[in-house]
Amino acid sequence: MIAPLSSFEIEALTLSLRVASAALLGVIVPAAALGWVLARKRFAGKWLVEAMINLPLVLPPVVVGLVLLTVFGARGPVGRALEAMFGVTLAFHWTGAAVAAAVMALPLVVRPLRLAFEAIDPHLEQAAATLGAPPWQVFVRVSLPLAMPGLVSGALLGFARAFGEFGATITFAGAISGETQTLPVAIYIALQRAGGEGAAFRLAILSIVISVVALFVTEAINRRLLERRR
Amino acid sequence: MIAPLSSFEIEALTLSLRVASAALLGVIVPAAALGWVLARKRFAGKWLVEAMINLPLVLPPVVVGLVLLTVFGARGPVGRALEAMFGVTLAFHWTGAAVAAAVMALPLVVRPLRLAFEAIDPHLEQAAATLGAPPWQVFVRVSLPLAMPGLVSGALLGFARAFGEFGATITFAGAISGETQTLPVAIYIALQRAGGEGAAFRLAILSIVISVVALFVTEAINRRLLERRR
Amino acid sequence: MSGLDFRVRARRDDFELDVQVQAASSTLAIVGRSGAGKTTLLQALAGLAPRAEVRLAVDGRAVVDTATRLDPPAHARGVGYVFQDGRLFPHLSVGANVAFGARYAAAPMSTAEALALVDLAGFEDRRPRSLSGGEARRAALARALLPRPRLLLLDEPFTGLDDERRARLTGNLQRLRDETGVPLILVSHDARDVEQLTDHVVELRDGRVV
Amino acid sequence: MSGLDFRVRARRDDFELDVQVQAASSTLAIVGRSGAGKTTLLQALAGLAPRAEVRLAVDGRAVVDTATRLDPPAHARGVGYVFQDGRLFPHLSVGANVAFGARYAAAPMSTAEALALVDLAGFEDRRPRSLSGGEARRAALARALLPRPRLLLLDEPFTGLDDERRARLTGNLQRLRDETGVPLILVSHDARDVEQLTDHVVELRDGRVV
Amino acid sequence: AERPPLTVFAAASLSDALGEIGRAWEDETGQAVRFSFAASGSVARQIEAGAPADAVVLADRPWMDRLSDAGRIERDSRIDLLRNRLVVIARADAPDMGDPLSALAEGQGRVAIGDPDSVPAGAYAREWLQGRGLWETLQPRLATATDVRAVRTFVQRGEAPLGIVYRSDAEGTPDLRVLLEPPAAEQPDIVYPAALTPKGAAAARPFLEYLRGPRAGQIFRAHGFEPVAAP
Ligand SMILES: Nc1ncnc2c1ncn2[C@@H]1O[C@H](COP(=O)(O)OP(=O)(O)OP(=O)(O)O)[C@@H](O)[C@H]1O
Ligand SMILES: Nc1ncnc2c1ncn2[C@@H]1O[C@H](COP(=O)(O)OP(=O)(O)OP(=O)(O)O)[C@@H](O)[C@H]1O
Ligand code: MOO
Ligand SMILES: [Mg+2]
Ligand SMILES: [Mg+2]
Repeated sequence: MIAPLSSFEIEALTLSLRVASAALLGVIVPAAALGWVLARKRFAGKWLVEAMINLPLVLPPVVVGLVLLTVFGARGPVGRALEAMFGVTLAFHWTGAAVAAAVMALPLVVRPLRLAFEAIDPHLEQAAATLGAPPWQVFVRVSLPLAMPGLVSGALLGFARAFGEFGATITFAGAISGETQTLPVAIYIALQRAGGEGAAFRLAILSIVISVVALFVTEAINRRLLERRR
Repeated sequence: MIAPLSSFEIEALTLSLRVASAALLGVIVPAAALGWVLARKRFAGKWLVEAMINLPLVLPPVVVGLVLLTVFGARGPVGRALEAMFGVTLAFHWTGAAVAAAVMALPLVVRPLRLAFEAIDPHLEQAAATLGAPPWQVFVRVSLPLAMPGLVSGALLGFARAFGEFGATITFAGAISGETQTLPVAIYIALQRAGGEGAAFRLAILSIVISVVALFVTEAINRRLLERRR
Repeated sequence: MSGLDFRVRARRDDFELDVQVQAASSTLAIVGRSGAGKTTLLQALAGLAPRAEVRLAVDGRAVVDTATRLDPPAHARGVGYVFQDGRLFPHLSVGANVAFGARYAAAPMSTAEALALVDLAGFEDRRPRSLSGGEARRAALARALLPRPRLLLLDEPFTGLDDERRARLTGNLQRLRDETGVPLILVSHDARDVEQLTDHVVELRDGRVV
Repeated sequence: MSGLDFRVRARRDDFELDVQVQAASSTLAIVGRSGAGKTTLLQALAGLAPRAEVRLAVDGRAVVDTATRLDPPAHARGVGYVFQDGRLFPHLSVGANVAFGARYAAAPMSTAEALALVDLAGFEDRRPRSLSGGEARRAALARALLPRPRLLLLDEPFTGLDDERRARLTGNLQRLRDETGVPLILVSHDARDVEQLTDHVVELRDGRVV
Repeated sequence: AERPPLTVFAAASLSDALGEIGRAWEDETGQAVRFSFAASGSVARQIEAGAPADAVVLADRPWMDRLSDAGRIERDSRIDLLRNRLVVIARADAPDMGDPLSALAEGQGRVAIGDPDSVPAGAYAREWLQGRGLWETLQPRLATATDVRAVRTFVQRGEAPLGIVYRSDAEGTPDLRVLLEPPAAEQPDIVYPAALTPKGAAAARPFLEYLRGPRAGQIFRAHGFEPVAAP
């Protein structure tokens, strides 16, 4: 059990880290914007935006993968455009796994951010305005820093979900060893083999270790943020 | 597409609603307690508690289902005890689907609650104490109402996840029609059939409708909560 | 044996408070410059400063003595506190704020009674956010008065009020004090309030009595 | 042509404000009982009351006239505001709070300069939460002074301060006013401050000038 | 007296055929049958963990061997129920190619197959490709999936021009067509085993017999399976 990692395991691990990090990076800025808009604005299609964001949570991941395939696949409208314009292919590519993970993670990143923005005392933003800060600066210098705990929470949930995602990934990106075979996919595959329990167990432990590390990091950041305000 | 629902579809839908509601009900009180403890207390095993709560997010759902099967199954230690003492069987029973959904939803319910508790001005709790309220009363009359937006957010995420859960459910509770074949499980099985896309599509639409309803309800509650404070 | 007798030692990072007061009177004023430690002192007395060393006797009865483990938590001290910064509960109406302590008190006032004392009759259904600065401060005062605490700590309860209303409030408080004999400790910068409500003045500077 | 000239109409649910002032002086005091509408007036002038009707001219120059669409948002009005309730940014140090407006101002003071004006030299690295009530209020005053606004609104900036410090602060503010000629509107209940800092007094009652 | 319902755990690819057979059985006997479908590996683990099944049908032998070794099935009840065949599929609008695999080996694009280590159909596809001497060439161009459903989807959506699945998986999908069915000599020995669990040893025996009967055989065949004749 404490045997060194096989090259296959290392491959799955680094791929998973890459996929989850890319997903989180890609998702965090739009999520912050969405969280802010949902917390502060009222507009006609708000419920639709909310519904779109949360769909990946309600639908089985396999269905999300199918939708992605229909839209971003080689014959899908967006997929075709991406291919033609940038020569980018998502399906069977680690970037595709990252897109799937990002979509699945999005609702989990947006919610805590929205909650954090809603909790901000609007008086503080008013104070910033009377000091001359235009709205964008108020957002960057006051709202966003005050929403930091939400950002951290959202990032943790999002990273964890991206790291653990499996249903949408296999459907959209396949299970190609070294390219799209993330840790969870590898675990699933091992479990489908009679006698694959040992391998699955080792991979699961790897997942757990990563998640514990991510937790530690977030806890440390969180504690700092809270202490600053006390 | 607008044909009336078949009895099979109605069965899957009501079962899913029952499972998700039971999961949410079962999870909400422990989640509030955990959220509060994690927000307010420092103790030795805190990281372990955090790690346990978040594991279902990081591990592939199938693994979570297997763990549940090992522990709560008819041959598992807890499963055997439950059976012997209370005559309760979880595995392959709708209650088992609810347990699986609850476990998967837990991290999503705890986080926003924790965030909301952390955002409460401790001065308000101090004020309640000087008015004679013992800690439990402070929690019920001040902390919890102030954390309401977090509770609502957590409940929404948790319900959605519970409603959409599939990997852990099919592994722990099986896919027994009318007993454990929830909407997502039915979608999965429909997709396994050659030519099952149409059926899967109808079921997916059903899922989406439910999630939109859930969103509307939460939005309405949320707006009320926020307006009260303005 | 009437009077207030306390010794408080507390730290807030760099700031150190060490205060001993023995007063025959049970109404006491604390004065002192901004940052002298007045709020820190009240918090320790109310049980809100976890690591403070506190000994407190009111009218001869020991209420707190952290050295002997007589250290009731804030909610069990029967010490009322009007905070310098209001702290109304944002999720409750003004009426519910004021009535908050009723169920823990032996003989609370009615909400209407408490609101009348601070000139806020009819404000029951208002939201805290809709109050003006002075109204909020008065509501906080009513909230602290309602449970009839056995010791009342007032941290600048009358700031931001016009002279006329200020006089009315101190008058009301004076009457309450005379009727019920509730001991009180008042932090204020206004000589008139201090004179009218208290018999003994303690000045703090840099955390010590001068 | 020096002076303050404004007309403000604003509603807050049941409360209605309708105030017209023409003062030859550019330093003005607003007095009035708690709840008279003083804060509501300042908020409308600062651009923080979305649906208010406001006309404001400072020294003959029109700053706001909502009727003609001259309605710059709060950040573009150049109107500084010391809020009745502090509102320091909890995530920034005292120094960063005070320096917040520097980058939007044409000729801001240095942080040290602003802190010195309110007797808080050396407080740069402190966290807002660690300040006493009076210290926080002074820091908020320094923060509003630093960008040298073209109009300064002060909502009870000196409450809770001892007489000595109060005198020092009003003195500093008086000097600043005399040197820079910054127009200011002061809400206060203290006759001394009002007299020392302003030339014209307006009394509000129930949202109207009396 | 009404007999209590039977519970059958089966590989997901059988859901259509078994569903139909179940209804036929109910019509004939009045006894209800409930199914629970999942991937073969999952079904086998569920049986190990004490699932309340009366009978099991899996898509490959090793898992059934394991259940047998563990004593979770009635050994004497085990039968080979069905056979299946590999086919090469493409989209319905794909042009004919003489030998699609050779054409592919020279051209470009991917071949979708099940993951050979975990999906039985994938393992058989590898076996067949190795026999044809194409495995080495095609390996970098494989689109591996974790179940047959995904293989089908990849072909349907045009992600991979070709896929290798069981004939039963190609049946009933109008947007796919079979380009090639390798000759019997090249076909691997694909078998679906079935067995009774100790719980169902008595009660479910007639149903297992029924699965081997003419009515069931007809339905299985309609879905692309080949019933194995009773010995
Ligand atoms: N974390 C800290 N680090 C350093 N000094 C602190 C800290 N917390 C509080 N202090 C200082 O303790 C002193 C006493 O604060 P306290 O709130 O008791 O003053 P106060 O007498 O109530 O003043 P005010 O009249 O302004 O409310 C202040 O000078 C404050 O700056
Ligand atoms: N939502 C509301 N509904 C009813 N009345 C309101 C609402 N919001 C504000 N008011 C009232 O408007 C009045 C003016 O408030 P404002 O804050 O301007 O008073 P103020 O003169 O600044 O008083 P203070 O000196 O106490 O700060 C107050 O009586 C307040 O209760
Ligand atoms: O439910 Mo899943 O999240 O990937 O199977
Ligand atoms: Mg103080
Ligand atoms: Mg006011």
